Amino acid sequence: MGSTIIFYLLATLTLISAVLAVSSRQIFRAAIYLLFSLIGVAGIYFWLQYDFIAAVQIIIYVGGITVLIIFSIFLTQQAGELLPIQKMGRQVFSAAAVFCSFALVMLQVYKHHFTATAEQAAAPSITNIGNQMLSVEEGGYALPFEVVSMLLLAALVGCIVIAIAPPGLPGGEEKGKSITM
Amino acid sequence: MKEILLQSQLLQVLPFGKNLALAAALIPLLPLAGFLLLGLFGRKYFKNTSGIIGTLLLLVSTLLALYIAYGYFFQYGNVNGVYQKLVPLKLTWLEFSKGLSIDIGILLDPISAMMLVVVTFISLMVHIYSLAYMKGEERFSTYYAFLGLFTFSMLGLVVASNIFQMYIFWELVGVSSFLLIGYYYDKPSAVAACKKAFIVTRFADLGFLIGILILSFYSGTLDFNTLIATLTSPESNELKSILSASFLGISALTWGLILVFIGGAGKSAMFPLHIWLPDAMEGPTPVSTLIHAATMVVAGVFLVARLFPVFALSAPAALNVVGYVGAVSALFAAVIACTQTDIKRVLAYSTMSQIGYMMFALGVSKYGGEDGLGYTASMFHLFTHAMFKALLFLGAGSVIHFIHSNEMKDMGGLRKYLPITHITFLIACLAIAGVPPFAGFFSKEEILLAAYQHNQTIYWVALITSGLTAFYMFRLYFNIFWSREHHPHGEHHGEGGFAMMMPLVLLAVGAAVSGFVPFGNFVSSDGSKLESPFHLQFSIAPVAIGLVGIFTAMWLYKKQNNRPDKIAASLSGLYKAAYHKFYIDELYLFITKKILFNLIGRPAAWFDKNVVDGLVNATGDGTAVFSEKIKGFQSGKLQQYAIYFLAAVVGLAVVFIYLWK
Amino acid sequence: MNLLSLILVPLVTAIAVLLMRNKTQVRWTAFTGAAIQLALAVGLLCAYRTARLNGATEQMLFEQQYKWFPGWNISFHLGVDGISIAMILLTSFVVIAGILVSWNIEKMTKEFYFLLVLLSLGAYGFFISLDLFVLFFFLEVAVIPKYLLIGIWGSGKKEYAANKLALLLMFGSALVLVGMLGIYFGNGVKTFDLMTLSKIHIPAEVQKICFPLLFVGFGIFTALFPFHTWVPDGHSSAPTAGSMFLAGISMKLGGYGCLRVATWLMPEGAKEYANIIIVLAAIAILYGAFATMMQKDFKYINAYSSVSHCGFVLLGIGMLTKTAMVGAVMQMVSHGLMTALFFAVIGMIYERTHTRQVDEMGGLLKITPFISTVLFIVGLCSLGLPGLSGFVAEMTIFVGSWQNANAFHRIATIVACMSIVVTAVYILRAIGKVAMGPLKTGYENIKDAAWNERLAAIILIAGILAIGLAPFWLNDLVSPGAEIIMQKISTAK
Amino acid sequence: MNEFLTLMKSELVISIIIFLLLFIKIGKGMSNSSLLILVQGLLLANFIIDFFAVEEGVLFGGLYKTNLLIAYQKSLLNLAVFLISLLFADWFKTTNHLAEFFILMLSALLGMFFLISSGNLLMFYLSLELATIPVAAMANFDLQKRESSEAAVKMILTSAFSSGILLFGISLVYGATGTISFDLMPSLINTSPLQVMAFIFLFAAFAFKLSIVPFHLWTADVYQGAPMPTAAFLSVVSKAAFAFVFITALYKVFQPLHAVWYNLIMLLSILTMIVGNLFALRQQNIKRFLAFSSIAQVGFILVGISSNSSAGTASVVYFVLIYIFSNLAAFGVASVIASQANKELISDYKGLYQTNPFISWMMALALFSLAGIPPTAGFFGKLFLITAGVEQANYLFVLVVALNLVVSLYYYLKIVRAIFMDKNEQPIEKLVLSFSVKLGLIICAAGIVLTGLFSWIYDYINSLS
Amino acid sequence: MITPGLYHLLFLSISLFFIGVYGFFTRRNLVTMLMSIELILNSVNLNFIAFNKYLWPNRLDGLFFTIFIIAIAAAEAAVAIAIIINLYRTHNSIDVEDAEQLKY
Repeated sequence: MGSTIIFYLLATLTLISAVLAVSSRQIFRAAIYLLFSLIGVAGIYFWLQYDFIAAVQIIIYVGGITVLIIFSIFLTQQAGELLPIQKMGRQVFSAAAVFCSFALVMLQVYKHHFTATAEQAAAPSITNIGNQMLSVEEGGYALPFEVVSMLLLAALVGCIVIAIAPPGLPGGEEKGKSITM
Repeated sequence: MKEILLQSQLLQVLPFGKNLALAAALIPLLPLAGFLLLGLFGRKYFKNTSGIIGTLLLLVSTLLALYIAYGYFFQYGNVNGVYQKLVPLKLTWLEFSKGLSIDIGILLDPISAMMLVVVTFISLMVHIYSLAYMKGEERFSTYYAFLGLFTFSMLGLVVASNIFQMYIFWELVGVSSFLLIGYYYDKPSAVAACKKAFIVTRFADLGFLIGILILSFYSGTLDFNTLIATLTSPESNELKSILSASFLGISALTWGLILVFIGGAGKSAMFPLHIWLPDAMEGPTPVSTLIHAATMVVAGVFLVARLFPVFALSAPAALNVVGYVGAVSALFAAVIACTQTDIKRVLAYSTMSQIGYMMFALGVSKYGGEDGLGYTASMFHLFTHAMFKALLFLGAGSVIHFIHSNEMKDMGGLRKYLPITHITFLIACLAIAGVPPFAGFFSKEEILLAAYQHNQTIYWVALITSGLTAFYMFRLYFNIFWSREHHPHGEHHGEGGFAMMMPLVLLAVGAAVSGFVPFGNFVSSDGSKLESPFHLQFSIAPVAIGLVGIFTAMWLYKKQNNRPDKIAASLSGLYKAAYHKFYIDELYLFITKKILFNLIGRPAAWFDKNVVDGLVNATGDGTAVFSEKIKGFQSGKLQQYAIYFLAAVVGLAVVFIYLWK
Repeated sequence: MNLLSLILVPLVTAIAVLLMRNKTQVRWTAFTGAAIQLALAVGLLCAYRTARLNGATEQMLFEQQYKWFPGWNISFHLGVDGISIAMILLTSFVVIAGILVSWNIEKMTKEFYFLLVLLSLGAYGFFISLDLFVLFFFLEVAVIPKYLLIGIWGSGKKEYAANKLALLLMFGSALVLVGMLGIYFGNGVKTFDLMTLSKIHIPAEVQKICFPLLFVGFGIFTALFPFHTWVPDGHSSAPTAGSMFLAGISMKLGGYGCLRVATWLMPEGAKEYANIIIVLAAIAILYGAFATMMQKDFKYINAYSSVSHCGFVLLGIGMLTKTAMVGAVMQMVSHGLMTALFFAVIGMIYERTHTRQVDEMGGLLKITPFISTVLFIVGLCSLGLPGLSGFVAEMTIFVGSWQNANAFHRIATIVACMSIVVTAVYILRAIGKVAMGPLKTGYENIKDAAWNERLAAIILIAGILAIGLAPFWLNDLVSPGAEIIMQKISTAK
Repeated sequence: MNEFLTLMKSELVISIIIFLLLFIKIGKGMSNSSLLILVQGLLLANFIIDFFAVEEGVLFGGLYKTNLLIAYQKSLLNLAVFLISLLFADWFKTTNHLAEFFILMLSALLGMFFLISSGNLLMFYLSLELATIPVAAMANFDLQKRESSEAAVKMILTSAFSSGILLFGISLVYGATGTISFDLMPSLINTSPLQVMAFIFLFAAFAFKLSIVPFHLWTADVYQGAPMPTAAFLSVVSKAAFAFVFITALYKVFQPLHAVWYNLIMLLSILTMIVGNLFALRQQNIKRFLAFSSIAQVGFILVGISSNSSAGTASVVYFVLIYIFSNLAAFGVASVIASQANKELISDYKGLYQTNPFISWMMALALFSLAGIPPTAGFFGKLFLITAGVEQANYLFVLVVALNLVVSLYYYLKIVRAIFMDKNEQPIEKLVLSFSVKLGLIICAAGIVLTGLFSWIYDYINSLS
Repeated sequence: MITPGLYHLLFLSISLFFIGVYGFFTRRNLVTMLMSIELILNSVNLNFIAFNKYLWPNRLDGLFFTIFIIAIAAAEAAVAIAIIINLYRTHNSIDVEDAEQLKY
């Protein structure tokens, strides 16, 4: 019963923060609401006893991405300025589209009879995860790991080139300085 | 080449006399050679000698024609008293299907032998005459080349052994006529005239062509001999089927023959397809002599004569049409001829009228024996007419050569200046008026007799026409040679020398004596001998009426007076109508210009430009407009793209989950 | 006789043209190539006749088959019968004349000749291929050269015309493509090979769909009403040689395709739709003739008259009798030569008078006797004068058409016959205005044809006369092919 | 270990080149032109090496698969990248970030290799991202240009959105089947509504990458704004890779849903062709024009894909090969003009032939090939796509496809017309072509002409598939 | 109160998904759009975990998927932010409606 209440609390937190995150007119607050929503999701992972994922969620999302977003807000936004409001038509239309899609998806999900496996459950323990992550055998995830690392490398290179302002643009470096890594 | 042709069985030569085949083939081929030689190289190499070359070649042709005709009529043509239809040479030119092929061949029978002589002789006369008449012309060699082409085509036409061959040469004759009428191509009137001649005859040829298609389809052949044989033997299946097939209640045979006759009527300038003939006088006068008096215009008569057995035996209705059209044309043209002032036009209408005579002579004739008198008469008249009409035209040529005008009002009193012309012209006039003993008398007599025996209506028309003929011919004669006195101005250059006079004299002899030829011995509807009877009492009426015409003309025109004007005024309506050729030209002009051009041509062009093209352009424009209309989807708005994305996903999901399983 | 040489010679010529350094070399290279090709075509004719005389009985001679995309059952299959040889001869005549007539092109000479040769390559390939795919390939090869020829060297509304032509022809080939695929999948064997296809029976329901697709598709190339609208604009905007190739060769691709592909392979379809074809053809013939009568631009006159004349081709095919079919082929050859010559003459006149309006010309016979004489000859050929090729072809079609003994065919035939009068009207009108009449001022100093123009005209006239004076050889050449097609039709339900 | 070396050879070589470039960049650095030559050499070597010791096999317990066809497909992509390095030399020489550009491009290429070889949905997703995110960064490489950043933003955000949709679909598939392995999925997938829906979510992501209408909206904007080589990379390499994997996914993994996807593809292929054509008709900017033209081309690829047979695979691969040559030649010419004359409008091309005949012919050849006009290879490519696709279709479908060919001809001719026919007072001046551009164009031209005529190329592909 | 199960979690994740989608559709600021993307990805993660937990606990596929999605999300966010910052430099704004130059 207690866990049930916790679930509902977490769910409510997540959803309400999410709604606020996409509707607040103050961008900084929106970022904070996003943070709460992400924490709510992490809580749900905990609740589901997927501790590792919950930790990853907090470290990467809360600690990484949100901070990144907040930084970018600082870089690009004059503080205190309210976000512009979207045209009413667009809002209504989007809401309608979203609602219809939501209805369709929910309908299909609820109508669908999910089957569950009868096999023995594998524990989402750190050991298991670690072993599988680096295994090249059946069920191992070494290759995806490599791919992601390449992706991160590429993203890094891309970010550096793009985010370091070229000369001649606002915020750019002094003329003549070449950009190296 | 010849070997190959023989091998492939395309070429057939009668076992009977290779020489004959060669000679017969050479008759048309020599003028053709002249055409090619002069046409290709004349301007460069034979600038002055082309006339001589052409004339010499034709002389050879003429001699060969005489040789052939002599041989045919007196040696091998007549077997057991019946003249045979010989085909000494035949080349399969184009085979459509088994049995149905265009053959280029030579058919010798009495009429083609006769025509060979007439055509080559008249052509030779014209060639000689032109040596002087056309001297100094810029395109002298071209002229002779065209003459050669025409002679070739005409000869090919008369010896045709195959109805399609006839059509081929028929067209070639038409085009040579076109070229010769348009000889003075920088004169707009000549250009108009040659176009008119070609188009009108072409229109008529359409009938000929469809007629050929009908006849050939049912008879299964294009060969004249076979065609006539199948369509005249009452028990043949072909005849039965062509008689049973009908359209608008008229049998296919009758249709076919009438259509063929339309072709003939066009070429022979029968009413109402005659409108090109007077205009064709724009050509040089010798050309008019050759083409529009003596040879080409009788092609229609020849065509009907060629198919006469079929007309007479199997489709009398079609023959009736021929008769009435001929009669109407004869009278109609004679009336107009009385009012014209251009001497060549008078002669042209006279030609039309005389050809009408020949036509109705065929029309009233029956096949075989005594009843076939009309056929013989028609051919006889064709023969004599060629002589005296050629003479008339050449005489008129001399006059025009002298006067440099075609108009009667510029002439008068020329008998002193042109004595030979005067005499020969008079002979010709007497001949055409039917005054004995000149040639026209005999042939006309036979025609009138035939008409009298078989169709009284036509007979009376013919009689009236006969009187009118005498009248307008002598009107012409008196206006040229008598009437007012001539006051020549400028230099004086005689009658044009030997080259021009010799043909006149030769033709005058012909016009004078050719009537004495016992024509029925040679030419008759069934090939056997026909004794042409001579009824003295019968010929009183025509001769009398002819004399009345002559004296009326004399009274009116021998001396300058105002009587003609008075009469013209009193008959003003009729006179005006006749003077304007009964407005037939205007009617045609209305039909072509107003109806064809405005009601068909213009809408067709409009339709093409606006509807057909318009549709294509509209497709293009419509696509462009549509493309412009939907450009809003690519709005550049990121979020809109995302919305479309989601909408598409959900939409497709709905479609494939619920609608399109 | 190796048929590949018919493709290789133009190919080599095209490449050689590209490699030449100056314009003179380019011209002579192209001319040499065309001359060799002409010799080859004549040699092919001789070889074919010899083979036949020696008793060769196969339908197609000199067959060659190479592997080409075996995965799709495609093969580079070549072979000729009399009909193809007739078309090849036509092509070689027109090509050499076209090259000669273009001797004075100064603008981008190399490209011009390259495209001309490429166009001829397409045509040759088309006529000798016995595989639908290869046929289609060559059909489309010829499209773009036409577009560029008109667009770059043309005159008047050239871009519009070039576009229209390219798009309509592509539309045609799109239909052909669909029909072709329909046959491919409908025949049960999945083959494009014409010889194989001719031996098996394509199901009737497939024929009912594919025949109109193929016939209309090819028909567009040969100015099938109402898809003829590219013809007037395209022809009149093209440069002289372009018009010659277009009307002389390109339009024949369509006719040949209608006959060889649509009618031969799908006799039941042909029977089903013959009446519609006849109606359309008859309309095209008469309507084209009347539309011509209203034209003032010399090139438009000939272009519209091409619509009318090509109507005869379709009429001949639609009549479904052997004679009419032979006539249709003859008309293709004849019209090809004649219209090429006509355009050549128009081009010569245009180069001298710088106008194409017939009203602005006059009396040219006086100063340019050669050109005017050629104009007369070609005009007379156009209106069907015996002794010239047009007559032979048209008469064969008429006689063949008349063999259908019912009112419908009769009326169509008569309608077609009527056009010969209208043709006479517009041809004489044009000739009368251009060559005859008093000489218009301003033209006193123009010169008669140069050697290249004379040679071109003489070559084409020789072709016209060869058919007009001695049609039997062409008849012999074409008849067996038509006979085979007819056999298939007569055995079809 | 030996197994890894041979089977993953392509990926390893690319990785090595990436790291090499990274070291060069971190180290002393090189001048642009020498670096470019080095890269071209490396890519050529890569292209050649890839032909040797090709083997089939499976690694990482089924996560990585390769076979002859896949190897061939990778070679095609290698070829395309090599050609890009040749053709866009003008642009490469002016950029400040040449090494980075190639690092990103090769990373994306690596992603595509993994994509083609991927054996489960996770690998598929990851390599898809690897193939996308660097390209988004590449789109921004004209750093000073407004259009470039706009293009990059549009690209990264829309592709993130589409990834979201994709992931959502994947999660539903996972939930319904309990597996993400391509080998196991076919037996577990059925046509229950949820799975159909999940499939359509997945499909949308493919459609997004392949620019299938109506998921194509980003394409033109990105192509127009991005630097030329990026646009070329997107339109050729990226499309090719996704087309290959699309085929694998449809033919192998989602075979149980054939009835659904066949109709879906038929519908969308017509829509794609029509919309692509209609938009291409009215474009003024050459890059945007090429974007819509490539959308229309994708419509044709879909026709081939719809065949659900090995012939379909073969014809798609074959078409892609031809498409690489044709489209890259077109982009290459456009790039030369854009870099040297700074002109991107079609109207600027008027009179080009007068001053630059060589590139004019190249452009014409490329456009004719794109339009499917013989004797260029495009004719064969398109024809085989259609032939493969229509086997089970109805005449109407084929007719619509064929008519679209006509419409597409119209706009390709528009450019030809501008180049060859239209008059221009001030045509683009005579341009200097560097050796590499010339070489690239000549390779493309040879490919355009010969790929079609040499039928063994197709036969070889056919034997692989 | 019903004990939460798979469907509750799915309701939660799908709601979160469409909240994110709604945000993506309506937020004009590019950074907030990016935030919406993060919501979407989170909802997917939740999906995977829920399926893994309730239906297919025998293997950890869903879990690994989630881990990798998180990693990718980080990379994507980084690149996106870099691009947005560059856009800010060129446009001096990060309003999505200012980046509508490329169209039609």
